[in-house]
Amino acid sequence: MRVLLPLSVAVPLVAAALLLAAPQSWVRRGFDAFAVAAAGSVMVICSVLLAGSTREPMVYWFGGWLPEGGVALGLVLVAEPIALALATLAAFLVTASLVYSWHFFDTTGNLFHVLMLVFLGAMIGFCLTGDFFSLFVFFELMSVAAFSLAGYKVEEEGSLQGALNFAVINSIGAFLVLSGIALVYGRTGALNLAQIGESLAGAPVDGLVITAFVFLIAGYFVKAAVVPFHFWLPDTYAAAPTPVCVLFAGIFNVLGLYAIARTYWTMFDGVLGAELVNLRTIMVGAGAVTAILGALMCWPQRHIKRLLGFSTVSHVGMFLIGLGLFSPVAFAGTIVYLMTDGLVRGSLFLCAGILLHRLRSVDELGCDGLGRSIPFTGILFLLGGLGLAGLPPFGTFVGRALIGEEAARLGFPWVTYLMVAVSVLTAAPVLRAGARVFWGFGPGADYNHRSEAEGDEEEPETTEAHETTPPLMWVTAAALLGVSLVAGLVPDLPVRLVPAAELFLDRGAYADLVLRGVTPHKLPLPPGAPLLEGAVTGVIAALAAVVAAAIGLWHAKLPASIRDSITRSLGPAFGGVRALHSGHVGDYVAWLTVGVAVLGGLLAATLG
Amino acid sequence: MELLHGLVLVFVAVGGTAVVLTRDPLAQSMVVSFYGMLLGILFFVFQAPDVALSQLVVGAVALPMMILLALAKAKAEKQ
Amino acid sequence: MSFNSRRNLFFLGMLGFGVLYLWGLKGLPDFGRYEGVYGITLNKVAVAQTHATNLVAAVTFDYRGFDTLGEEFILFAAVVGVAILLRAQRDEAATADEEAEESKDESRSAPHTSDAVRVLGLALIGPTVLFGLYVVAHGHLTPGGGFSGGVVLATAALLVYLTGEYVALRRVSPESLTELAESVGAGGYAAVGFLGLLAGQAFLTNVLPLGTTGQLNSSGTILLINLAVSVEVAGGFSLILAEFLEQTLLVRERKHG
Amino acid sequence: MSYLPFAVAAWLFAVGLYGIVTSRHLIHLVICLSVLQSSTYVLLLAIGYRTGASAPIFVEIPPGAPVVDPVVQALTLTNSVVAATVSALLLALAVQVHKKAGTFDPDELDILHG
Repeated sequence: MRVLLPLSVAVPLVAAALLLAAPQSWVRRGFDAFAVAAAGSVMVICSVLLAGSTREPMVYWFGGWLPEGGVALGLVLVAEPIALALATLAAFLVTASLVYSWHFFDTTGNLFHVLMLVFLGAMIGFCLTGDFFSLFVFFELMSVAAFSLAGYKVEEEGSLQGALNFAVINSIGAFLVLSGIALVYGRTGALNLAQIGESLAGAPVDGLVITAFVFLIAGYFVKAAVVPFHFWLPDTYAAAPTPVCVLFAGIFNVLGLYAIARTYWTMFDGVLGAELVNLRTIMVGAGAVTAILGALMCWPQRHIKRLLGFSTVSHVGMFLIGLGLFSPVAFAGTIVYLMTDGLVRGSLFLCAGILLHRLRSVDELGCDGLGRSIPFTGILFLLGGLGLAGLPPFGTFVGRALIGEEAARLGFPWVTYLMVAVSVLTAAPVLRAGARVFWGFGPGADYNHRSEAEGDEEEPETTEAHETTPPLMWVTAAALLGVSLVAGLVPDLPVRLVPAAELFLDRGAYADLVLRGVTPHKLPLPPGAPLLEGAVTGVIAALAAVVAAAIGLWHAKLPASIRDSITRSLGPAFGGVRALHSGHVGDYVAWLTVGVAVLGGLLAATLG
Repeated sequence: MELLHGLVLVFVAVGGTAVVLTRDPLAQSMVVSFYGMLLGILFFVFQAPDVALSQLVVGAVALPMMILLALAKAKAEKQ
Repeated sequence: MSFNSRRNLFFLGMLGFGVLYLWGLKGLPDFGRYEGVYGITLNKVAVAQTHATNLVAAVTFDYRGFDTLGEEFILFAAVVGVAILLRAQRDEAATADEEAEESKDESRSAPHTSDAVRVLGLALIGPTVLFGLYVVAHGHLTPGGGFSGGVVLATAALLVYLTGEYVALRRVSPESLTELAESVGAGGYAAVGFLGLLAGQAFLTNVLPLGTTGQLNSSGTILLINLAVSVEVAGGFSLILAEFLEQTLLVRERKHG
Repeated sequence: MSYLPFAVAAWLFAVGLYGIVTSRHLIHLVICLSVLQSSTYVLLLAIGYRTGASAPIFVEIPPGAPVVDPVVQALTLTNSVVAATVSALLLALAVQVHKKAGTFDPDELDILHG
C-alpha cells in the first residue's frame, strides 16, 4: 500500500519518458492507448490511496532517510485525504482529456501525450509532497508543461501570445515563491513543512514572516488567478487546446489555492494564528473582489472559451472566500465546491471543443443558431450552465451552501448573497451563449452587440469541418457532468469531508504524523446538517440565471429608459475594467507588482 | 575578504542593471554573457564552486548562445 | 496603458514592493552568521552516510534526490516544449530539404564556415568531450557533476554543428537520437529509484555498495544518477540548439539555393 | 556590509521587473526574466554563507571542519541549469510570436484584449 505513494508520481513520469522513446513509426492510436492506460492506472493508484488514507494517513520517506530528532534529512510524501482527493481529480481529468483527444487532434506524434503525462505527475507530486522546495519544483514542473501545452497550437498567433504572457507571469510568480522559501529557510534552517511549522510557532510576527508569507501567497495567487494577478488567464484559456483547458479550469488554478492552504496550515498557523481575524478579512475581501470582477467580465465576452476563462476567475474568487474563512467546515465546503465546479467547467470546455470540431468556431455571434444540428451537445452545455449556477443536485450547490453558512457564523453574512449573485452572473452568459448558438434564440448575428472584441480568430483543432461528433467526445463531456451530479447526490458528502478537513487544518497532528510517525486519532463524524435551504437557494439561483440569460439575449427589447440608465451608470466603469485586460505583458507585470505591494501593506498594517 | 565580497557584489548589481538597460538584444547577449561570468565569480567567492561552474557554462556560454540563435532565426525568417 | 502610465504604475507598486522586501530581508541572520539546522546536520553525517566527498552532490542526488528527479523532468518538459513550438517549422524544413535535393545544391554541406574555423572546431571537440566526461565522472568528489558536465558535453555537439558537420550529423537524425537521450536520461534516473524498490527499500534508496570515500568508484547510486543526468542535460541542450540551428541554417540555405 | 548581499538580491529582483515592464522587445524581456531569476540565486547563496568556512567539499579539509550550507547550493545548482532550458522555451515562444505577428514589440501585439 505504502509503495503506491512514490509510484503515483513516478508512474506518469516514467510513462512520459517511455512514450518519448517510442518510435515515431507507431500509429497514432498506439500513443493514445498507451497514454490513456498510464493516466488511468495513475487514477486507480490515487483512488486506492485515497480510500486507504481516509482510514489511516501515511507518510513515505524517499531514500529511507527518516527524520532524526525532529530534523528531516530527506524528502517525504504525505498521504492525507484532501491532498489525495485533488490528486485523484487531477488523474481523472487527465484521463478524460486524453480520451477526449482520441479523435480531437488530427496531428500525429507523441509530444502532446508526453507533456500531458508530465503535467499529471507534477500535479500529483505537488499535492502530496511534504517538502517546501519540492512544492516549488513541482510548481515549476507543472508550469513548464503547461506553458508548452498552452502554446501547442503554434499556427495561431493568439495561442502563442497567450502562452508567452502565461509563461512570463507564472515564472515571476514562481520566483516570488522561491524568494519566500529562501527567507523561511534563512529563519528556520529547514525545508520540511512540518519542521518549519514547529520552528516558526510561537515566534513574534516580524518583517521576515510577513514578507515571506506575502511572497508565497502572491506567487500562488498568480497561479490561482486572483485579482490583480489574474490577467494571464483569459488570454491563455481562449487559445489553448481544449483538452488542456479542461485541466487548467478543472485543477490547475485550484492547486494554487491548495498550496496557500498547505502553506498557511502547516507552516504559518503557529505564528500568524493569533491574527486570524484580520487575515480572514483580507482573504475574504480578495476573494470577493475576484469573484465580482470575474463575473462582470463574463458578460461582454462573445468568444466562448474566453467567457469560460473569466467564469473560472470568478469561481476561483469564491473558492478563495471559502478557503480564507480558515475554518474546517468552510474548507470542507470549498473542497466540495471546487471539485464539482471544476468538473462542470471542464465539461463546458469540452462542449466548446465539440463546437470547434463541428462549426470551426466558438464565436457566440458567429455561430448563431448553427448549433441546431448538435442538440445533444447543446443540452450538455445548458446543463453545465445550470451546474455553474448551483442547481441541485449538482454538487456545486452543496459546497456553496456550506461556505455560506459558515461565513454567516463567522460574521460575514453577505457572503451567501454574494456567492449566489456571482454564480448567477457567471451562469447567465453561458446560458445566453448556449441558447443563441444551439437554438438560435435572440436577435440575429447582424444585431450590433456591444462587444467588438475578438471573435473567430480561433482556428479549429481538427483539419476539416466534421459532419458528425465522435461519441468519445460527448461521452467524456457527459461523464464529467455526471460525476459532478453524482457528488451532489452522495448523502452527507460535506459531513464526511469535515474530519479530513480538520486533519488538514491541524498543524500539530500533521507534524506528529510527518516527524514522529504518530497516526492521528480518527475524528468522529459530525452530525449531518440538512442542506434544504441550500437546495432551495440553488433552484432560485438557477431560475435567476435563466432570467438573466433571457435579458442578455433580448435586452434590445427592454424599454429604452432602462437600457440608457444601465449604460450610463455601468458603461464607463465597465469600459475601464475591460481596457485593463490589454493583452500587454508589461501591464500585467506592473499590476502584479502593485498587487504584492497592496497585499504586503494590508498584512503589515494588520499583523505587524 | 570582506572587501572582495563587497566589490564583487557591487559589480554584480551594476552588471544586472546593465543587462536590463541594454535595450538592443544583440548587444544584450554580450552583456548577459559578461554578467553570467560575474555571477560565477560571486558564487565562487561565496564558497559555492559547484554552482559557480554550472553558472559559468550556462550563464556565460549556453544562454547567450541561445539568444544569438533565436535572434539569427528571427532575422533569417524576416529576409 | 501607455508606456508612461505603465511605468508610473510600476514605480508606485515597486515602492511598496521594495520596502516590503527590504523589511523582510532585515529579519535574516547577519551575512556569514548562518547556523541552519539542516545544513549543520548534513555536514556532520553526510560523508559517512553516502561516501561522497562533495556534499552538494550528496544533497542533490541522494538526500533530496526526488527533488532533482522533478528538476530533471522540468528540463525534459522544457525540451519537449521547444520541440513542439518549433514543430510547425519542421514541415517547412522538410520542404526545404526536398527543394535542396531537387536542385542538388552543393552549398548545403558547409554553409559559410571557413576552413580555419572548421579545423579549430574539430580540434576542440575531443578535449571538450574529455573535459565534460571528467566533470561528470567526478561529480561526487569535486565540484561539477551531471548538470555542468552535461552542458559541457552539449557544447561539444554544438562544435560539431558549427564546423559544418551538421548535415552529416543530420543523416543519423539528431532529433530521434537526442530524444532518445532525453528519455534514457530522465527514465534512467527514475530507474535508479526503482532499484531501491526492487531491493525492498524505499524509492531512490542508495542501495549500491558505497565504496571507499574519495575513490572514483564510490558513493553508490550518486554516481549512476550523475551519469543519467549528464545524458539528459547533454541531450536536452543539444536538442534545443539543434532546433534553433536547424531553422537558421535551412532558411539561410534556402535563400542561397 | 552584512546587509549588502541581501540588498543586491532585492535590487536584481527590482531591476529585472523594471526591465520586463518597460521592455519593447520580447527577447530583451526574456533576458530580463533571467536577471530576475539570478536574484534568487544570490539570495539563497548569501543566506547559506558562513564567514571563514570552506566550500562543502571534503577533499582537502578534515571531516568536521566548518563549511558553508550545502543545501542552498544544491537548490541553486539544479535550478540554474533547468532555468536555462526554460529560457530556451520562452525564446522559442518569442521567436514564434515574431514569426506570426512580424514584431518583437509587446506594444504592437494587440490581438488579446477585453
